Amino acid sequence: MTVLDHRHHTAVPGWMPGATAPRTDPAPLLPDAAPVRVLGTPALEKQDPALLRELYRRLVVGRRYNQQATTLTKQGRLAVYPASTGQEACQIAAALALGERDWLFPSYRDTLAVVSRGVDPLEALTLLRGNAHTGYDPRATRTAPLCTPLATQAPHAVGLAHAARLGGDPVVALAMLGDGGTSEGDFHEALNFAAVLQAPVVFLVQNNGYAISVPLSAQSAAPTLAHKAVGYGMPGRLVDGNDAPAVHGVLAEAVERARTGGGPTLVEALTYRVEAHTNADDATRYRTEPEVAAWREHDPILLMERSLRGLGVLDDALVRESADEAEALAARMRAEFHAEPELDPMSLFTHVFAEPTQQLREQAAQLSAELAAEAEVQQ
Amino acid sequence: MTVLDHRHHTAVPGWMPGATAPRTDPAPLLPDAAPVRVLGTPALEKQDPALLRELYRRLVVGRRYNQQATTLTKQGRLAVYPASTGQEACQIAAALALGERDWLFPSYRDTLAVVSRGVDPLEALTLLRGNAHTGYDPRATRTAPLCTPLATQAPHAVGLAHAARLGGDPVVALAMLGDGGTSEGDFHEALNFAAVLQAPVVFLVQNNGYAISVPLSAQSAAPTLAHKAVGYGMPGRLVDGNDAPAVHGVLAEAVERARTGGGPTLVEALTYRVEAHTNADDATRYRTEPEVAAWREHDPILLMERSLRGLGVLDDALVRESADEAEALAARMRAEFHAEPELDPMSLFTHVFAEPTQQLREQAAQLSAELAAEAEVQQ
Amino acid sequence: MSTATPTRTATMAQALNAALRDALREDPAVHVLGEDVGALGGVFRITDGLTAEFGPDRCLDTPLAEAGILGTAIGMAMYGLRPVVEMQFDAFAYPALEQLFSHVAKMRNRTAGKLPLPITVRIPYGGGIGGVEHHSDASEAYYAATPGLHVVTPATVADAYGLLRASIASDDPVVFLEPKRLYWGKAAFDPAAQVEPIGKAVLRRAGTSAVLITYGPSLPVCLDAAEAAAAEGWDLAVLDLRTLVPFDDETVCRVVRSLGRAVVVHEASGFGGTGAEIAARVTERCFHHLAAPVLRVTGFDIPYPPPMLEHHHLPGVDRILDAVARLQWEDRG
Amino acid sequence: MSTATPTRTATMAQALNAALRDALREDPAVHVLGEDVGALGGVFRITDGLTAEFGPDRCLDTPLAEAGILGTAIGMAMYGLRPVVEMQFDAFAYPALEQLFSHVAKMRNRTAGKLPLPITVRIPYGGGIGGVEHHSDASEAYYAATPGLHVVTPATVADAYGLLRASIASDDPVVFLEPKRLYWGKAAFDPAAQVEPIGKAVLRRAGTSAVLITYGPSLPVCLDAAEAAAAEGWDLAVLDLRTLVPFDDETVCRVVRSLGRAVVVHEASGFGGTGAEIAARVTERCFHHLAAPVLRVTGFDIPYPPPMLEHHHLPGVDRILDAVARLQWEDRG
Ligand SMILES: Cc1ncc(C[n+]2csc(CCOP(=O)(O)OP(=O)(O)O)c2C)c(N)n1
Ligand SMILES: Cc1ncc(C[n+]2csc(CCOP(=O)(O)OP(=O)(O)O)c2C)c(N)n1
Ligand SMILES: [Mg+2]
Ligand SMILES: [Mg+2]
Repeated sequence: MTVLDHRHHTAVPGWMPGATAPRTDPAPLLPDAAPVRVLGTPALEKQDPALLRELYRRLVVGRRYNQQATTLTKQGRLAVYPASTGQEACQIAAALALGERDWLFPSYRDTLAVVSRGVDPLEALTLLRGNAHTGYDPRATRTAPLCTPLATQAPHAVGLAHAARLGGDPVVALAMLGDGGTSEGDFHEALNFAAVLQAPVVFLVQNNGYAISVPLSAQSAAPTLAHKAVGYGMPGRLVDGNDAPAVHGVLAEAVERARTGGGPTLVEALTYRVEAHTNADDATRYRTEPEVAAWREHDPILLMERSLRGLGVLDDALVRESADEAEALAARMRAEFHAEPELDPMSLFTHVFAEPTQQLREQAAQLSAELAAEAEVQQ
Repeated sequence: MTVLDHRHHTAVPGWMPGATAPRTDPAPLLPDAAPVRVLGTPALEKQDPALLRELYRRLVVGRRYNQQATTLTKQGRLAVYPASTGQEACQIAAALALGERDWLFPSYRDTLAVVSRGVDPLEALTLLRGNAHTGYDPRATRTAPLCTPLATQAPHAVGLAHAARLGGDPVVALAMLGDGGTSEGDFHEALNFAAVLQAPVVFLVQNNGYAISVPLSAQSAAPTLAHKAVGYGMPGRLVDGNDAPAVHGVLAEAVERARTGGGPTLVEALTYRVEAHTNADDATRYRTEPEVAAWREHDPILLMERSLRGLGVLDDALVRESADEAEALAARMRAEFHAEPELDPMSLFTHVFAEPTQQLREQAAQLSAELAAEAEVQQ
Repeated sequence: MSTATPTRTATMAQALNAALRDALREDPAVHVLGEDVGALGGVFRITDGLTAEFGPDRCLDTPLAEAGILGTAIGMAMYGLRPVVEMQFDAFAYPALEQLFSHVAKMRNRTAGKLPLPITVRIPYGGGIGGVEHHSDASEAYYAATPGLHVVTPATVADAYGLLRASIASDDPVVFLEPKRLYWGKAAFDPAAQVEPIGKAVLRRAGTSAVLITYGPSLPVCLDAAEAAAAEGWDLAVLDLRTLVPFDDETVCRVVRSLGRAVVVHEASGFGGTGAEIAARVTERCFHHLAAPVLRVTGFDIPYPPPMLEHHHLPGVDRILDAVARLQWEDRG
Repeated sequence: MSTATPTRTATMAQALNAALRDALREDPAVHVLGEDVGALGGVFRITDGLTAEFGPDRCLDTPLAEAGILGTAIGMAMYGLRPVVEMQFDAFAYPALEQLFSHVAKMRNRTAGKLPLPITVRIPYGGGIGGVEHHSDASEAYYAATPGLHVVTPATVADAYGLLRASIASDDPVVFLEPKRLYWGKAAFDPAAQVEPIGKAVLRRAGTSAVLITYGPSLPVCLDAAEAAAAEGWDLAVLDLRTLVPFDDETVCRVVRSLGRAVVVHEASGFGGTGAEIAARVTERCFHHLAAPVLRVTGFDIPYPPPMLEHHHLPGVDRILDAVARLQWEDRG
């Protein structure tokens, strides 16, 4: 199967003289101006109660995970933690919208999505603990490393999805970005490649209002970030990022479209970073307490609780169960992070190349000798 | 005057809970699906005849300029020439739409726009002749150097326009790009900066259907390239790039909007590169003769002639006058390019830094000694 | 004019802040731009308070796009301004490398001097601060290998002020590399006396046995090493280059010739690093004065390690002393 | 399996084309992508006919965005493919440097070997072809200074085939630098015999007086210089490095030790160039065998000049002989 044939018509009749109509009608690409919402709307009643319970449980556990990780930074057990507190609905929905063979391409803030994808919480935090870079095997759960250089993971998602499609493998890749990340050239190039190649990718922008201290108003003048999809000829969707079933629904639909040959989708989820950028950041320098308070009112767990109680999907048993699971996870994190990690200095040289070069062998020998000398002194 | 105050509202109420309507209504930003046309429409009658005659004359001279430069490559007098043959309407309109104090930021294909801006034809071709990089003083005519790394000149235009605006100086910058250039990250970043800063910039994309051999269909899946404006929150305009008064009108309007504080505009001009990419290219490898022939029928000069004859604006005198001016220019080019350029090897060292470093002085001394030794041998 | 009272005590971060503040005050053409340089004052607080004092027109929070930032700065410089760009971390300057290499470094040359670009690109560089991956690169080799750029890197509080002022005042583009791990070290400095010329190395410690040639983050390590070496009977000189481009051949060669033994120390990887240039040019120029080859003590040729292992990568006192010991003392001198 | 009949005559461009073709035939994981690599066959025709033979799925015309191209290749490699990326000219690889430095060079390391990236990045480099600005950069110093990348550069038709095959087959990322000005030189080559291991330098000419250490575009110049030197009584050896990373210390040091005199020649600017590393490491390892400092003959420390002046910048025979003359023949040997 040649999947790229459609691109290779020679002439470009769509814009030749006398035929300058748009190549695609832009109107269906325009995202709705109002974000998709499920909680508190009649649409909620049509949702699968099992999914709603699952989302709730994971939100509660995820929140506890974020809190515990932040606490660990205060205790010096993690080097740094960029919490997704307040953004848990996006994190969990992103993981749940994908099938097992799909790939997730997270940014540095998406540890919770990584954990929700099945990566061991301890391994997911290795990077932020500081004992190794990526602590998990990306192939095992089809989860790319947490990506720090902004938006650079977006073209990776496109390439992987494209490669899978070439091989007839029905894999979808989902790339997670922040609002700030949309300003980078790599975001643009990735969306353009995805649309031209019709690659099965979903781009999820968690618009949490800030790139560290810079508010969205200084980041973009677009009507919404979802409107950026228009310029690539792909559908854009705007969703309330704190409404877990809504995020899940929009992402699941986009994943399905991608899987069935419908090409990429850009999803903007409106949410808020309730904590500072990381534990090292001082958010009071650039935003006000009333703003944060307003968003706490729109908290994803709170929204779920309110709506699901009314619907009878959430009962005390689930609340207790979820809280217990959350506490168990937190306890495990505390226990495991209080042990000192095992470190092998010689690991510095093992994975630079498939085989260490002669130069690296010499350097390894040097370090090894130094360590031996140190050990001698210490005896 | 603080011009950037608008960006510094702290909260971002436009998308806070309960207020998630678009920050700007996207509808007025959507470009018309059909390109703006003037020639052959009733709108032509409202045009200033003097402008129409000026456009015609410059098109004819410009075409001859393109032809002569291409001929000079065949004679080995120019290292390379990327002709804008067929795109002269865009070249001339871009230059004419700007005022004297405005700045033009051309790409490597826009030598004709540079000449139309008032740069001496010989100086404009220095780069392509190969005796120096930029042959003209950019400050003298407010014309940036011809830019080869694609789309990199776009943020320069934004920066210059922004700086002028900060100084209360009513300068507009116009950046010229190709369809291929819109895929580069720098294009995206420049448009975003322009929109966020509300900088007085106009981006003119000459969509000539190809980036060297790559057709637009493999470059973008957008409805039109003008639709990319939507994602930045700026107006996008689509225009028939071979209709000189139409291009001029759309650009003039965009320049005026920019100058009066209305911010940036993205203009897509539909045109065609009638010659190969450069004299070094073989266009038969990637496009068909019928396609080229169809576009020759839609030639900017032909379109002008047909329409202006009917209107009585074009008479034999103007045709003769224009042809004479064109021939005079061509003759001058031939004469000047047949002389060997004066070359000073020591110029290699003069403009690396404001003052040559000690190392450069030593290297200059070395070259100087080598040249002296060579001269001795030759005697 | 200066914000700093003569001879006060300050951290390097504060000295850099004072330099920016004084430059903004003295020259209306100076403009600061970058990510988070406004209300936040930058992630390292180098631009703290500048937007409050000078307004967003002079100290601008940009969108998050480094090529866009530097490209915009180029246009501003073309108009006649004197932009000072902040890159947030070393590895995050990489998206801007095309603008840096193809335009910033070349514009003056491309236009026969008509469009000089007096841009200062401030880049916090190097490790030792416990940063996770991509936060500790030392990439001075890329900049030093690019003709048309000046490359400056202070190692003291006073130089941070003086060299930043000089860089901003320079009509040439300067890549100004700030050693992150020295940001919080305190020392006395007198801004009034401290506009340092670019391109002058300085002897931080005199010595008679051999010289450690270094710059930026490795200076304190070299001074410690010299201290420790004294106990072992070596009297080491320590030379702080301060500027990689233009290189101060005169001072460096004078010291090397007088001592005959030299070790170059930097924390960036060794292969293709700036230490190679230093060793090569010193050897070319001082060959017959050398009692031993110029040795290099550098980071290993590996991607920067995770925080808990970084101390194994970074040149420390012991590794420097090992190199000094290999300077063939038995042979001659 | 090979498309080329044994021992035929071909240009370097044709040999590279044959290498790509054979790799595409033999391994379905190999995919070519880049600007204009399809119908046009690339601006240098290195990919000529590949899309016709293998279809657009295997040889893909991408949108015009180098970071996007390399980033997409990374994703393809993560899936298990073996992408070969073409950058159109040296300076047009700069937009992709962040992807190259922060991901391609580091991914294996970042994932403890779990995500190796067997990507080959082909970059036509260097000058001497009359190209206008931005078309003649030689930026191997950037790549060589980046741990995690292999850097390979052939100088002969046979090596072009053999080293490209080896690079594509390598499980590590390779920056494959093609000397543009040698694209059209013809020579005999036998593809069947020519899969060269990466990392081995080769002596192109034996000699007894001194050795010229070089690579890529400067090899023919050095061979010419050796020829000319013979008339002046010097019998020069010429060593072709072929691979900058990993560096063949063993071969290089063996030759230098046996001759005691060496000149490094490359066309990239000297300051911070690869020649510095070569000179520095050779000196460290062979110091007591050296009768003279290792000298460097390189391009000047200037932006690449316009075509009509480039011959003044590029190291030529005379400049090499001048350096050879400065190898202190009076002193010793
Ligand atoms: C290329 C690059 N530039 C700068 C940074 C430094 N940085 C890390 S996070 C961040 C803000 C990102 O904002 P956003 O994309 O909105 O994500 P959020 O932190 O809000 O989740 C910045 C500037 C980086 N990691 N990569
Ligand atoms: C960054 C960069 N990548 C690649 C090139 C090589 N190149 C020169 S022109 C060109 C095609 C440009 O197409 P387009 O933008 O449509 O402009 P046109 O040539 O059609 O005017 C390419 C790929 C370049 N100059 N810069
Ligand atoms: Mg954000
Ligand atoms: Mg084009």
